[in-house]
Parts: sequence; structure tokens; C-alpha cells
Amino acid sequence: MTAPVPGYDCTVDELMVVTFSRAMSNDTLAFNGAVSFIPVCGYLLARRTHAPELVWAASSIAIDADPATIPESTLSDGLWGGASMLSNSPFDFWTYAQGARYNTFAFRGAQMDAFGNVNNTVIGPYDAPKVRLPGGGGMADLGAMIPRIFLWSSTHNARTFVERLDFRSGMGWGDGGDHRRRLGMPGGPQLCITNLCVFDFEPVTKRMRLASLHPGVSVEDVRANTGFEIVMPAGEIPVTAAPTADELRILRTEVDPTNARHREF
Amino acid sequence: MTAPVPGYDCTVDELMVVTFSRAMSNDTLAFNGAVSFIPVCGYLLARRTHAPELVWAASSIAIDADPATIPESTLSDGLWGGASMLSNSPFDFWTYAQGARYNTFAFRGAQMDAFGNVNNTVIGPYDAPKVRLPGGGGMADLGAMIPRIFLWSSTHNARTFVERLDFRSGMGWGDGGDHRRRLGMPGGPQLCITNLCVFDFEPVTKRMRLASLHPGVSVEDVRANTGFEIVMPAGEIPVTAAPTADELRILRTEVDPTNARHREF
Amino acid sequence: MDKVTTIEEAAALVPDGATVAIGGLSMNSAPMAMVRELVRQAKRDLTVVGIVAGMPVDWLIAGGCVKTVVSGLVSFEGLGLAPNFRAMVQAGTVGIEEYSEHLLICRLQAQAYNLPFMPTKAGLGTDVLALHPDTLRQEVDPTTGEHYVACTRLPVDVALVHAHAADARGNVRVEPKLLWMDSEIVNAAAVTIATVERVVPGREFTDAPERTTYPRFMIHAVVEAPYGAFPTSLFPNYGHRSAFFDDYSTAARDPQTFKAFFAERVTGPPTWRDFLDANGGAGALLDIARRTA
Amino acid sequence: MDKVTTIEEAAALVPDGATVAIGGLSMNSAPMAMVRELVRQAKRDLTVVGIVAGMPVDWLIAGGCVKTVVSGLVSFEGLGLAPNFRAMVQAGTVGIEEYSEHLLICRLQAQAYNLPFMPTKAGLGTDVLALHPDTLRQEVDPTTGEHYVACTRLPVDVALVHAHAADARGNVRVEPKLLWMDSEIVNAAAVTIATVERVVPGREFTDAPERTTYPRFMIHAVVEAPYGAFPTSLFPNYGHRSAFFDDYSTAARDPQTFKAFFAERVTGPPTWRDFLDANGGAGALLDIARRTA
Repeated sequence: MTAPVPGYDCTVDELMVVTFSRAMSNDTLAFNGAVSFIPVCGYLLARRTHAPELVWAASSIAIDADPATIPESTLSDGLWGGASMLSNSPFDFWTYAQGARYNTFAFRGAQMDAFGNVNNTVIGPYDAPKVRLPGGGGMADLGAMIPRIFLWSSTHNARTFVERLDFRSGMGWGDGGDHRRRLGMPGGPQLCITNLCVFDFEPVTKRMRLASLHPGVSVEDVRANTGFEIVMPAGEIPVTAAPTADELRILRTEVDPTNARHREF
Repeated sequence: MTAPVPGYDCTVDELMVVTFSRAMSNDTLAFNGAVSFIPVCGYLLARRTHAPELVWAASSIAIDADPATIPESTLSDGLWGGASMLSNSPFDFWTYAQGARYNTFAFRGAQMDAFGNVNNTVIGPYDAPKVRLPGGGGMADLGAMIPRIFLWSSTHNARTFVERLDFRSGMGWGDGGDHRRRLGMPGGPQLCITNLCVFDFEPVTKRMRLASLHPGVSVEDVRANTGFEIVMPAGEIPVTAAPTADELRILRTEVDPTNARHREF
Repeated sequence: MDKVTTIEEAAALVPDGATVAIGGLSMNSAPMAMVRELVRQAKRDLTVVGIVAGMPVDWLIAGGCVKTVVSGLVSFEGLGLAPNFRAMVQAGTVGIEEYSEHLLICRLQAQAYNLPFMPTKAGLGTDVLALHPDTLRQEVDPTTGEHYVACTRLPVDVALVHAHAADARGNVRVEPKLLWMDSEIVNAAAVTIATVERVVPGREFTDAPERTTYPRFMIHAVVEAPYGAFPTSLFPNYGHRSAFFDDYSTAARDPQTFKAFFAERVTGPPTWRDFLDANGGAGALLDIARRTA
Repeated sequence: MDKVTTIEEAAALVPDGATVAIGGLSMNSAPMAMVRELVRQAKRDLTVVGIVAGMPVDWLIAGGCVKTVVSGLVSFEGLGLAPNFRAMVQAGTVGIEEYSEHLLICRLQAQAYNLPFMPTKAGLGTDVLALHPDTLRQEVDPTTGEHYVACTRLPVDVALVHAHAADARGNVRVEPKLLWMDSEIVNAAAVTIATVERVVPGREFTDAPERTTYPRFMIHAVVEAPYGAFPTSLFPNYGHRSAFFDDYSTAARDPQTFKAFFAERVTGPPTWRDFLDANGGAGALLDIARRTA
């Protein structure tokens, strides 16, 4: 089970979903890959609250899906109920992705760095790995193609948030600054939502900047669990806003009544 | 109506269809474009005689179609009856064409030259045309992609068979010799079947060479109706072989009972 | 968001001077009702993209709407040449940028995929390449020595397609499946207007989501236009109307005769229903009806 | 020409050392019956291409069949890492050429389209490009200054796909439509072997030709293998079998336990029917059955 948030009537997974959801809007056109319970819940919640026009392609396939429950795989057809289009991967999906018709994608990595780059390939040297991970999948593709990238992590610690990735599987802001623009990529990472806090990205350097702290978490907690130096905003650091009772009710009873999102914890 | 062939129990359109048909085989994978009655009849006849495994995609769409009759447009769905697959143009067709999975295509032009290049774009200068023709369509594409190209013409005269095209819409053997190979193109034109004769292509220069004369046609007739110098084969020039009674019966009663092929004359 | 609108309002989305791409292929599936409305609204200076086109391009030229045609082929196939296309190009009144089918497809794909170019072997060795030094580059692959043509982006302002059904949100279905190259223009276009035989409840899409052709976010306006491809065909519903092509070509032999024909049979009828009645009415619709596939 | 054959004869079309591409994606639509037969026939030194793969790659590695894996991702998703893939790559026994999904798709397309390369923006700025100096080139478009990656051809000897139905001539249907990227490997392969849930009369194809996915000339052998994707899913017929993934991952914690498990549950059963019975039998099939879409 996931931890309760002190002073809020919710758990940390719920706070993460709601925070993710609020970053979505009516012009969000999103899709999801494997093991993406937090974003999937976020898209569904946003659509049932403030963003009814939001487009979400379940598993990158099932556009406007409205599943009764969320299955154990977010690439499973169990997620596709109620869709108005089953698109396909070779033509539909890769056309809409390359052309940035889809504008929103979320990924997490076994390692993430200050610029929102991710590693899901290998821990240790590529040719002599300490741990061989599944691989980057579509991260190297979608990181380059999609303008609004969101990152999340349910394991905010110094092994995940590292100064230097062992392998860059997916491009966030790259080396920072105008690196994406120089390569001709649109947009870049917008937020990184973790079990401790929310980062946005400092506009010039494109390094992670503390945007809000979850209740009960201190700046020192975040520093101690982050392997790179964090940019601090001017002024006071806000507390991550509380979910409303409506958001929690809809998340718990309509979006994810079987708590599939706990699989990420 | 088309002319009877002296000494044969058929007309010249029938002789052309049968000659075309005999150049097909069980490993022919063909498709057709607009106003292609002679090749369409040829594919259907071959499949009903010596090449039952031949693949033909009607209008480039309907694979293994077996139409009861041939409609007034060879791009019409009236040609698609009995197909085992309706492929589509954007993905299926252009994949099979680019990869030369389809190996056979036939085209004709308002002008053709000695190397089997064709013009269907313009008579006169491109920018100040004497006659603006429909355009090359897919000729520039398929001429480059498909290894076995067949040409035909029902108007064998010196205005059609010219020394120099006003515009090269489609590539045959190009400038001759190894031009196609230098550009990385497979195969090239195999035969040109006209209302007077059959040409093949001299193996080194790739110029049209007289392969057979239809009954009643002399070498001088062909020369007088051809605007370029024709390569003459060693030895005697054969007469184009006669259709069998079976071929004619099948063509007339099964393949094209409504004489759609006469639209080319 | 309800995207269903009138044909007049949808046509108003096309500004003078726009690059407009027309769906369908040759005698099939062209968005004729919408093309007629563009003529009625007297659009001017359009750049018209039609991969393999015929009647819609000829109507737009006859209506004085066209600056340049970008196409692989414009004709009525065995029913003749497209007369206004031929005459106006020969007169130098309308420009023609001739590409081949696949060169155009690759330019549209470069646009759709946000790439500087798409490679193809199409066009090598032909005179087409020399027409377009700014948009087609013949190159040699440094590793293999192979020749190819780099086809640059072709941005499209508005794509016009005709299909079988749509819902109010803009999901569109081509039945039984997409056959022609309409998806290439839709994917390259900033705005797509779909005319459809029927506007249907969204439930028809959620009941068979595998049959949806374009998702709602690719479609900007939906107009119900039954028989909206007439006089071209719409597989499997109806065939093309040969008599219209014949009458049109015959009238085009004389400019005055054609002017009267075009006013009476094409632009004059106030509504699309009136247009169908002016071109054979119920009898014509019965004549072209196909047994369903 | 009758292309229907036994699974044993079809698997014999795969020589040792071949490049074999595997259809499906992650937990879905993998040709598991055919993969099992490759293990049973003790294929060796295969280069295995799986765009986004899991269990089939792990079986082939467990069977000692694999020299190199060419892939974007190999895992069991939320059900864990692919244990033999992980262990053998960490041990250096099996090679891994990691690409991304789209870089692999583009290499397959270059092969299918007979082009020296396909361009994409995928991979820019990542460490993936440096792994493949011979097959991926980062280039700059001379006109626009845009960066792109030129993905060279990836020739495939044999593609293995699982689908819903085929006829004896080799026409194949994925129902209700193709969703995953199997067409990319079929189009790039010299030979394609299709296992199908049912071999049906050709009439089922001519009655609904718009539903055919692969034409007969793209398919070289057809094998009837009901539930042939088990333990992965086949939409909309059946879901994946979680219990198999769990049992497999649990057994893999100990090499001896896994060896016994793999013999008993995967390679040992003489026929595919025996395999299904060894993995839950009728009860398992009922558990994974989906209401049809």
C-alpha cells in the first residue's frame, strides 16, 4: 500500500495522479506505454473533471477509451473498452507521433538526471552490465517527437535521480539549454512528479527545479534523495495542492476502483 | 471495331491480348492502372490458361479479382469482383510496389522512344504546350520500381513511336545500356506489343528490336510507322504466333465478353 | 464539441490563396459537393493538390478558382481528357506543377512526419525531377552509392475528403476500409473538412472502433452530403455517373455551351439536393447504385 | 498451391544462424507455438528481432537458440523482467543490439521499400546512436539544417507472426484489424510463416476481402495453431495468462528449478495441445477467454 499524505485525505499515489491530472487540459492529446498507471489514471481523471475534450489513446491504440477498470498491463486490451477508434501502430500511431498530432507523453526511467533524460537500458557499462534492464522501448523516439513530456517516479531516491545516467535511453532536455531546439525537437519535459515533490524545469538551463513539496516532505528530504543539485525557486516553496473531494471520489470509484495504480509502488 | 488479322481467326486486339498473356507466368505478380484493357485481359487470360498462380491486383487494389465483365474504367470497383483482398493504396500498394513484391507492370504513352521510355505529360514544350496531356501518374514511380515492364500501343505510328520524347514521364531503359542499373533500378522493359508487331529489347543497347511481325505486316510497314531506327534481329523475323481456339474462346466468352478491350482502339 | 456544420460554413474555412488538397482518385471518392461549394463561393488563387485527379480539378478551374495545379495526373480516364484543365494549362492561365504519384506522396509524408524529406526511387531518370529543383533533390547514398530522390515537405492548408459516416465529434469512417490515398493528404493538412454520406450517433463508432478511419482530432469540420462524391463513385455504395462525364465533355467543345452547362448543371442549383435533381434525380441515383459489397 | 503445413515442417524453414523476426508486442499476439517449436528443434545462433518483445525472446534464449537479440525492449512489463534475457545478457552469453522502436521500424522499412535508408528524428540526442555506427547515421539536412537519423536496411530471413485466420493459399486475416507492428517485419522478410487460430475456406476471404491483412504472395507457410499466442494475448479472442508469467518468473529464480519447469511446461509436451494441457488445460482457456469485441 502507498503512504498516507499527512494532513490530506489521500495517499501519495492519489496525490500524484491528481497533480498529473491538473497539468492536463482540453488540448491534451496523449497516449501511454507500458507500466504507466499514474499517467493513465491522470488522463482519465482529467477527462472526468476539467478537461472533457482531452484525447487519450490507451496503449497508443484505443482512442477515447473509457475502461471500467484498469488491468494489470497498461498495454493490454483490457484498457480499451469504450474506444471510438482502434488505431494501429504501424500507420496511425507513428504518423500521429512523428507529426506531433499527439502532443503529450509521460515516461519514467530506472535512472533520471537533472535535465529529465532517462535510462531504462542498463545499470553499469553497456557491454558489461551490472543489471540489464528491459530497454528504452519508444523513449528515444517519443522523447524526440512529442512536445509535452511528463516524468514521474514512485521511487524518489538517489539511485533513481542521478547526476549521470549510465545510458541515455530517452531524451529529455538533453544537455540542457537549447539542446533540443538545436536538434529540431519540439517542446520538452514539463514536470517531474514524484512521491516526494514536483519538479518543473528552470527555463534557461532546463535543470529540474523544485516546484512544490508534498505535505510532510522537507527540502532536505528531497536533497538527500536526489543525486544531482536541485535548482531552488525564488521565494517560498509551496506545498503541493490538495486534491478535492470530487477528484478523490472520481479517482477511487470511477477511474481506478481496483487500485491498479498501486502496482507502481 | 478492330481489324481482323489476315489468316488468323481473330482481330488485332485479340492477337495483342494473347501475345501479352503468353509473356506472363505463374510467378507474375501484376497490377494495373488507368485505361489498361489489353493488360487486364492478358492477366485474366493467362490465369485461366497457363498461369493459374499469377497474382493480379485489379486497379492496384483488388488482389485476385475475378470480374464477370470488364467495366469502362480499369480503375473502377466494377473490376474488383471475387477478390480475396482489397488492399489499400497508401500502405499496402506502395509497400509492395517499392519493394518489387509486385514484379510486373504495363504502361503505354502518348509517345514512346526506342528505349521504352514514355511520355504522357505534354506534346511540345512543357511551359508552352501544344497539347497538355493528363500527366505521368505513377509512370515515373513504377518505371523505377518494378522489374518487368511491358509496353503496348494500339496506335503504332510515327507520332507515337518517336526518336525523341517531348517529356520523359516514365523510365524504360532510360538512355540505354546500363542506365537503369547505374540508378539502382531492377529489370526493365521486356516487350512492347503493338497493333503491328512485337518488339523486344536488344540486350546491350536496350533499344527496341523487332521480335515478330503480325500477319500481313511487313518490316517496311513497321519502319514507316516508327520514328526511330529499329534494331533488326539476326535471321528471319518470325510471324507473331497465332492464338489457339481455346485462348480465343476464353477471352471472348469468359474474360471480356462485353469487348471492353475495344475501348483502346 | 460539435463539428457538424453546413457546407457553406465549412467552405468558408478555405481562404483565397490556400493550398487545398482533394481526396479521391480519378473517377472515385472525390469530395464533389464541397468542391462545388468552393466554386459557388468564388474562391480565388487556390493551389490545388490532387494526387490522381479529374472532375474536381476541372470544376475548380472552370470556376476560376485555381492558380496552380499540383498533381500526378488529371483526366477522365477512358472518358476523355479534363477539358478545362487542358485548355487553361495550354493557354497558360493555370499553372501545372507535375509530380508523379509517389513523389507527391513522399512530399506529403515529409510534411506529416515532420521530416526535412522522404526518400524514394520514384522519378529517377525522368524529366519530372528537373521541373522541381527546389522541392526534389536527386542524391547518392554515401554508403551504398544508390541514387534516391529526397522529397521535401508539402504543407497543405486544407484537405477535403468524402467518406461514408461521421459522428458529431468528428470521428470519420470510410467503409469498408480506406482504399485511396486520402490519408496522405489528411495527415499533411492543417485542417481537414470531411463530407460524409451520413452523420451517425457516436455509438456507431464505439460499437465498432476498429472501423474508424480518422480520429476526431484529425477532423475539423463535418458536413452531411449524401451522394457527395457524385458524379464520381463511392465504393461500395455507388458507381461513377458516365452520363455526366459525357455531357460535360460534349458541352466543353464550345465555350458558350460549356458556360451555360456549368451554370445550369453544376453551380446554379442552390442546394446539393437541387444539384442531384438537375443531374438525373432519383433515376440517376438508382442507375449508379451498387449492390452492397 | 497449398501452403498449409505442420508446425514441424514450417519450423524447418528456419536455418541455424538465420535472422528471425518475431511478431506481436510485449504481452500481445506473439507466435508462441512456433517459437516453442524452434526451441524443440534446437535452432542455434539465431539473430532475433523483436521490436517490443518479452516471453518469445526469453524462451529462445532459455532454449540456447540465440546469438543476438535486436530489440527496443524485452520485458514482462509489470510482471517483471525477462529473466533469461537479463541473465544471459549480463553473463555476456547473448548479445543485445538495443535500438528504439522507431529506429527498428525505420530499418525494417528501408529493407521493405528497397531504399538505402529511412529518415527519422528518433534517437537524436540519446546514447542509442553511438551503439550502431554501421547502421544508423546522424545527418544534417543541407537545406533546412535539421538533424535526422538515416536508418539503413535490416534484412530479415524469416518473419513469424500469429493471426486469426488463413486460407490454404496463404491469405491471412488479423481480426478485427492489425494493431501491432507485425506488418513491418512481414514486409521486410524474405519468408513469412503465419500460425493462425483457424484455417478457413478461401470463400471466407472472398466474402469479405476488405478484411484480409496479408495477401497470399507475402505468406510462405501456414500452420493451424489454436491459442497459438498463449501465454500472450490475442485480441479480441483471449487475454494473456498471468499465472504462466508468474510461475515462469518464480521458477527462474533458481537455475535447476527453471530447467525442470522449462522442460515440463514448455519444451516437453509433444504437441501444442499437450502444451496447453500442461499449462492449465481447458480451465486456463476459459479463464483467458474474452467476450468478443
